[in-house]
Amino acid sequence: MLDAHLVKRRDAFALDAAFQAPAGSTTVLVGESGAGKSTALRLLAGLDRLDQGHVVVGAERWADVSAGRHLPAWQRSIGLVAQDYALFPHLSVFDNVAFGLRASGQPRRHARPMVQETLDSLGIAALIDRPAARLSGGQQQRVALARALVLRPKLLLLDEPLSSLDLQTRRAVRGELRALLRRLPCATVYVTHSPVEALVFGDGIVVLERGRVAQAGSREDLLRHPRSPFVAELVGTNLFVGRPVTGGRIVTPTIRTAEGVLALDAEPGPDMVYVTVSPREITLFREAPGGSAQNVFLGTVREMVPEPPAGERVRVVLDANPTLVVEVTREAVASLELREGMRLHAAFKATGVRVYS
Amino acid sequence: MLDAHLVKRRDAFALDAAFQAPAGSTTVLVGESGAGKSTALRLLAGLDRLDQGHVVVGAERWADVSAGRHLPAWQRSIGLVAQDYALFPHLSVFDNVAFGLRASGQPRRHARPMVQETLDSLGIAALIDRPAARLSGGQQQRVALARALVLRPKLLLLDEPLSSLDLQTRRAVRGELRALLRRLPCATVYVTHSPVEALVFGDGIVVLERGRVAQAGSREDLLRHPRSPFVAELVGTNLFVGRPVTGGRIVTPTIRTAEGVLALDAEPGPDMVYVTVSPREITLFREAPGGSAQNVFLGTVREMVPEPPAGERVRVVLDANPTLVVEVTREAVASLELREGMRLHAAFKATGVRVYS
Amino acid sequence: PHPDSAPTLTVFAAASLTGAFRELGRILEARRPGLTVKFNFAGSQQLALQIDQGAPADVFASADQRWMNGVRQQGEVEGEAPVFARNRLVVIVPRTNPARIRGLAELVRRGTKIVLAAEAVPAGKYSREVLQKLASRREYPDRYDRRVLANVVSQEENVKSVVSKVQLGEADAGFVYRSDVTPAVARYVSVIDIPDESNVLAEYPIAVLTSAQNPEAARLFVALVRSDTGQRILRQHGLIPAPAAQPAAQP
Amino acid sequence: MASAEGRGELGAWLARVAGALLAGGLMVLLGLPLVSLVLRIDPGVLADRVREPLILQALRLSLVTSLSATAVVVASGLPVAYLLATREFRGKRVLETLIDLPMVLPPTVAGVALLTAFGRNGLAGHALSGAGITLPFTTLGVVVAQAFVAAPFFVGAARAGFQEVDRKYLDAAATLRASPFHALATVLVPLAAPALLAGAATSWARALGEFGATITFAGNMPGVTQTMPLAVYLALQSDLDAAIALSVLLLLFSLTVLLSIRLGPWRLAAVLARARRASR
Amino acid sequence: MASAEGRGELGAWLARVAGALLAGGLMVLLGLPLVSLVLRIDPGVLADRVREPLILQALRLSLVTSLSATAVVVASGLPVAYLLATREFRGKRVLETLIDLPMVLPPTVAGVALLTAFGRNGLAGHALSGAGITLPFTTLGVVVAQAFVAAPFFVGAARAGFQEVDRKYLDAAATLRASPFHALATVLVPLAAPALLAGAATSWARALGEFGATITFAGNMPGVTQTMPLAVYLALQSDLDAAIALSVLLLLFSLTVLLSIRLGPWRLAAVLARARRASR
Ligand SMILES: Nc1ncnc2c1ncn2[C@@H]1O[C@H](COP(=O)(O)OP(=O)(O)OP(=O)(O)O)[C@@H](O)[C@H]1O
Ligand SMILES: Nc1ncnc2c1ncn2[C@@H]1O[C@H](COP(=O)(O)OP(=O)(O)OP(=O)(O)O)[C@@H](O)[C@H]1O
Ligand SMILES: [Mg+2]
Ligand SMILES: [Mg+2]
Repeated sequence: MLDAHLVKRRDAFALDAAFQAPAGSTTVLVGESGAGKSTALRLLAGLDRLDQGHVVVGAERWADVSAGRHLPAWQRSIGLVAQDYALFPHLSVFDNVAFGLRASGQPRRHARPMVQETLDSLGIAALIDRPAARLSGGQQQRVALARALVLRPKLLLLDEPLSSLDLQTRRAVRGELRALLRRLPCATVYVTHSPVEALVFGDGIVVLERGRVAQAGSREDLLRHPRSPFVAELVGTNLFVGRPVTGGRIVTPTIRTAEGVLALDAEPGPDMVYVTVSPREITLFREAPGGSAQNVFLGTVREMVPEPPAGERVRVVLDANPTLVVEVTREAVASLELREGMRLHAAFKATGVRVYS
Repeated sequence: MLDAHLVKRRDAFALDAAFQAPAGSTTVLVGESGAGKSTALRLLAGLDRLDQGHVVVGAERWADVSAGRHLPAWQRSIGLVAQDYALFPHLSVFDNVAFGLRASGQPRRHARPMVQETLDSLGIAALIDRPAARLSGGQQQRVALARALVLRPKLLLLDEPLSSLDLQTRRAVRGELRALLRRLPCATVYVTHSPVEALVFGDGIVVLERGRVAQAGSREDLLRHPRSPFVAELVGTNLFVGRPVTGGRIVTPTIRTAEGVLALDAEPGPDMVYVTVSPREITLFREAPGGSAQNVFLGTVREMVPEPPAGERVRVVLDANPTLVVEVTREAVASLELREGMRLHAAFKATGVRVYS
Repeated sequence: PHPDSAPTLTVFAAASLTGAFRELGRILEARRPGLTVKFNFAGSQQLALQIDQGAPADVFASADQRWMNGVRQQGEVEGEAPVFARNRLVVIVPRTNPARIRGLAELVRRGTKIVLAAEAVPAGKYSREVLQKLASRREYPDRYDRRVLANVVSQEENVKSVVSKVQLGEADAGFVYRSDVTPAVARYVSVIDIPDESNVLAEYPIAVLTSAQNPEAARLFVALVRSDTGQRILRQHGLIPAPAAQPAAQP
Repeated sequence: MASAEGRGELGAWLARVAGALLAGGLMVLLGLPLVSLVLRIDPGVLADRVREPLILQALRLSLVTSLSATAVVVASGLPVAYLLATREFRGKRVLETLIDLPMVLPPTVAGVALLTAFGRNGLAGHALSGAGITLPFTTLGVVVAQAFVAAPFFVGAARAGFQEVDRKYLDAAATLRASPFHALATVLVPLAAPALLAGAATSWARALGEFGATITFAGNMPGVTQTMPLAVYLALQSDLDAAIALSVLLLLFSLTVLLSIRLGPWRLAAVLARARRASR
Repeated sequence: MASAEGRGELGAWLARVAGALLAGGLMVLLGLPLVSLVLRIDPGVLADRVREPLILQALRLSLVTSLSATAVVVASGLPVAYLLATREFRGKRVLETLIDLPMVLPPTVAGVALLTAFGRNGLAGHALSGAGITLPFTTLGVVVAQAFVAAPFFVGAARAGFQEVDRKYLDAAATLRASPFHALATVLVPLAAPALLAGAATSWARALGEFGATITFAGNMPGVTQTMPLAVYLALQSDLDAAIALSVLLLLFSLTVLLSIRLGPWRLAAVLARARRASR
């Protein structure tokens, strides 16, 4: 079990994030480039010093600024797999994996069986005598993992472990890595900027946005209940945040958002609520629509992306207030003569929204 | 109009790709990491020498190995925007953009209005006196573009121009860049590994796979008629390649593929044909299905990824022969008690396939 | 023959002559308004090499006959190369005298750190000759020269290094020229004289060079050096005069 | 595990102590001689000497020649360093080693070598005198001698500096119509500036301290070829203390220049101000 | 446009010519003296000299002392270079400059400085003699003098080499239980090996050629403190040709060692074989 509160100030950037990671499960730290993911990992590892906060693993207090405590990285029981693996290019696979054992004082002789076993469990026993500089990306990734795991760390830290791999290797490695992480008894913190990886690996997911935790929870929770624009964009839906409008002559349940008033099909709670609208629930019109769609926005088409497979559906990004993502069929594109820069109305029904608080 | 045939041998890698890029349009070179995209761009730019082949732009023969011709990069009318932009960190935005003009002998005085105009057209006129080392990713990208465009190149080369940008900036810049490229009179070669970018930018798309052209054609063609496993994976569908089975006691139209025999709903042509099956057309069963699904495969669940938004559908990767991608609903996952490692039958009807040659 | 409005005289002189010759140069300049005397002070052997290589020199003053002979053999010397000064050897010990040496006989004491110039250097050759002469005298201990040489910890390439080592107290005693004990050095060392009968006289020859640009001034300078004034100044700098009147005697 | 960690900590502590001892040893080796030299000088002698016209002349000549030599070394070393940094060719290692050789040559022998090459009877002597150039016993000769011994230091540093500049900037320049030379001048040199400056500083220091090759090749004529180290040598003939005073003068001078290269003039001023305050 | 391109090409051509001229100038400056030195020697004299026991002794002593000095410089320079490369602290630039200073000191003065520091009456003389260590007039003193002049070259190169090693490897080592010292020994030094080797080679070359400081600090005693450069200087006192022969011997010796460091012993053997074939 990891309990961390990480505070670090940098030139134009500040990280302030608190989260837990239970032992035996994988916690994904997801966020865009520059959100502070690597900074967080370095603080957990002890490669950088906290400005405030603490890092507690099990009963061990690795860092606690208020108590003036900072265990340097090499005295923490961690395993870190860096983004580009950082295998020692002058050493063989064996020496890379044995490095930590030797550094903690074990003779080469003792290290050998442990290294062998770890390489075996990762299916790369055959590589043991290869120079590390001559491995493919996927092999490097596994050696880096073996190097960390052979020390049986209490906390495993993975920094975008798949991002240096090409598309096909990545797909192949992803499933294996997931199965492996499931078996590990330690707490794992997995950093990624890929929504897909977050969903595949995250028993728990912590979304970082500009150094802050934008949302944290289970995979289900994030998918169904995004609570920040970033998470909404991550899962590809449209999010509104607002407060219920009460009193007056209002008939349908309504909330007031920063962008205007939104009609719902259910009574919202008394407090702030979140509303998502799936891109498929939104319809585009050349003329302002009458009829049953209660929520209408006017905007300009910024971009049109055919969706794989086969491009039967097209994602349209509409510069309205707010920006809306709309998914329409290829036929709709043709009949509306959709082009970038065109002004359109986007509408969705009160029944098309999901409301939660 | 660019006509290129690029041949280059490297240690363990060989590029051999021929393609055209019409003036006034964007040709996307797409391929996974290590496919040879950057190598191709460097050959087009003249930064490296061809081993074989030629580069012809309009009436100018920039390189032709059989004629012993090689114009060095600085004598070609190109614009190259590198993956990490490579802005000169010791120069201001103005000096970066004016660099090419000054290098070709124009006095500073003459350069100023041209630089100003180009920056204006990219909406970054305000940055003109900033040091290049102090720009955000999106700003750098635009300055790099301005630096290339101010020289009015006959061939514009973009190497993953969006990949250094974070998610949100990338989305914002993508539309603008697309609009800008539409207006340019020169031929543009756009390199990317992102299928989405290929579909957004590519008037024509050239798919590189291990140094070879796997498929080239229009966006439509690629989406609807993938002709290589790589392209199929790119557009997210399942592809089979085979020859019609003729004669004998066969009733339904059938083709023989590397993986076995496939039943179709239409008579294939006489020659090699391609067959795609959309992930949604495939159904999963715990027991071998009877009934109308003629094509059945047995395999192990390698990975399950909830699909954004909201995870209502789940992509299942099945290790069968071949690997199949199947999209099922969340309800199906629950009722089948789907788990990674489980053995399952995947089936699709002859009517669920699209056949083309 | 140089149609120069401000004629210059270039004198190549052994570095040990620096002080004396600078004074003499100033005197000549005072006597000959408009004349500039330039010096190139370096090791005699360096100077000889430079003259060989065509250095623009008018006068060469060597600290050793050998290098003068070398230059002469190349046909660079105009006329004679008279000896204008002599030098003799002394033993110097640091003022603090850590080895408590009060006489030449005590140089044989075991563990005394003695420095000499190397045999290839004139001073080194002379030092060894002195030791032999002393060994042949009865008042000095048995096998005097060998026992002193056994105490030698360094054979310097340059007499000045001998001076420095004694001056800094690193060596207990050293053989140097009398002229090396300048007032600045005298503050740090004590001198033990070597009796004339056992001493060796080093000779300083001087010559006008055939390639001289200003032979007339060159001859004047040589004359000045050998004149009474010149000889007085040389003596002030610790050298033994060898005036023009007396014919040069062999040591 | 605990014992292994304990051992690790002990080992680390021992290593730290050993490292500190070694580093301290070097500091003593390099620092103590400089300090004791400075302690030995008589401020009165130093003050007198500084005012002596001959010394001022030597100092000025040293400055002029060492700067000229550095300029020669920089100008001619840049293309060589560029070549070594960017091209692969046969015999490259041999060329590198040849460039390093002047360092091994005892300086006086270097002077002899220069005489046999560029002296009146030297290999190139005829060609040079034909062109009306005399090197021995001229200020130009001093510059040549200093450049000879100082060149290896600049070429080595510049080469390393060039190699550190990311290739992508040169590629960018090439795609922006810059000829290789234009790119060298506008991109490579500015980006490698810190390394080039450091190399130039080292070269300059070596040229400034040059003695043996200079006195042999160029002689020791006040105002023409007598640089500070030669003045030190002459002082050494009669007065060790004066020689030390002059050396310290030379040291202070080069310390100032080197520091101002490293810190930039403004920061140097600040450091000096701080030092002055502290010494009050 | 065409004219601009034409101009560009002309400019590039001019620049290329200028660059070639400058580089050629440097090659002449450095190469011609070496060549004319080699041409001047009498092979007979050289052959005789090589067999002389005194010369062999000096060569052996040079080898031993210069290697020892290099070892001292490397051992004590590594932690300093590590500190300069990885830490930021007040006075860092000043420290760097101080380390460079020995280069400016005329070698003889460097010798005097060493005497005033480590001599019998030097600042540390009492402490040293208390510990039973004598430096002047001993082989150890030669090593100290050589280390003093050679240290700046190694520290500078090692520091640059360390800075070039990607931080990520040190971070990786730290996350693998390696103490900073363990990481230095097992990661940083192996990865910076080329730069360290180059620095050590330069240092060694400088130590090998050292003359002024050695003779002043340690004196000249065959078998004890008479290294090759000292033998060269003494030969210079009597026989220029012998001195040149000895210098060339020294040059050949260091050329072999430097080349073998650069090429590795096997490739050196190949180069020599090629040279031998070519000379037949
Ligand atoms: N050493 C540093 N000094 C100053 N600022 C830094 C430093 N390292 C990182 N930053 C800044 O801190 C912020 C967070 O960086 P960090 O590397 O943690 O992001 P990240 O989430 O890992 O991004 P990526 O996905 O690109 O790896 C960025 O704005 C970055 O510029
Ligand atoms: N200078 C080089 N020497 C040897 N091999 C090289 C060199 N540059 C690239 N390669 C190899 O050539 C292949 C293609 O590299 P290239 O950079 O063109 O790929 P890419 O498609 O641009 O990949 P990415 O998407 O990662 O940028 C790779 O296998 C790479 O290892
Ligand atoms: Mg990161
Ligand atoms: Mg690439």
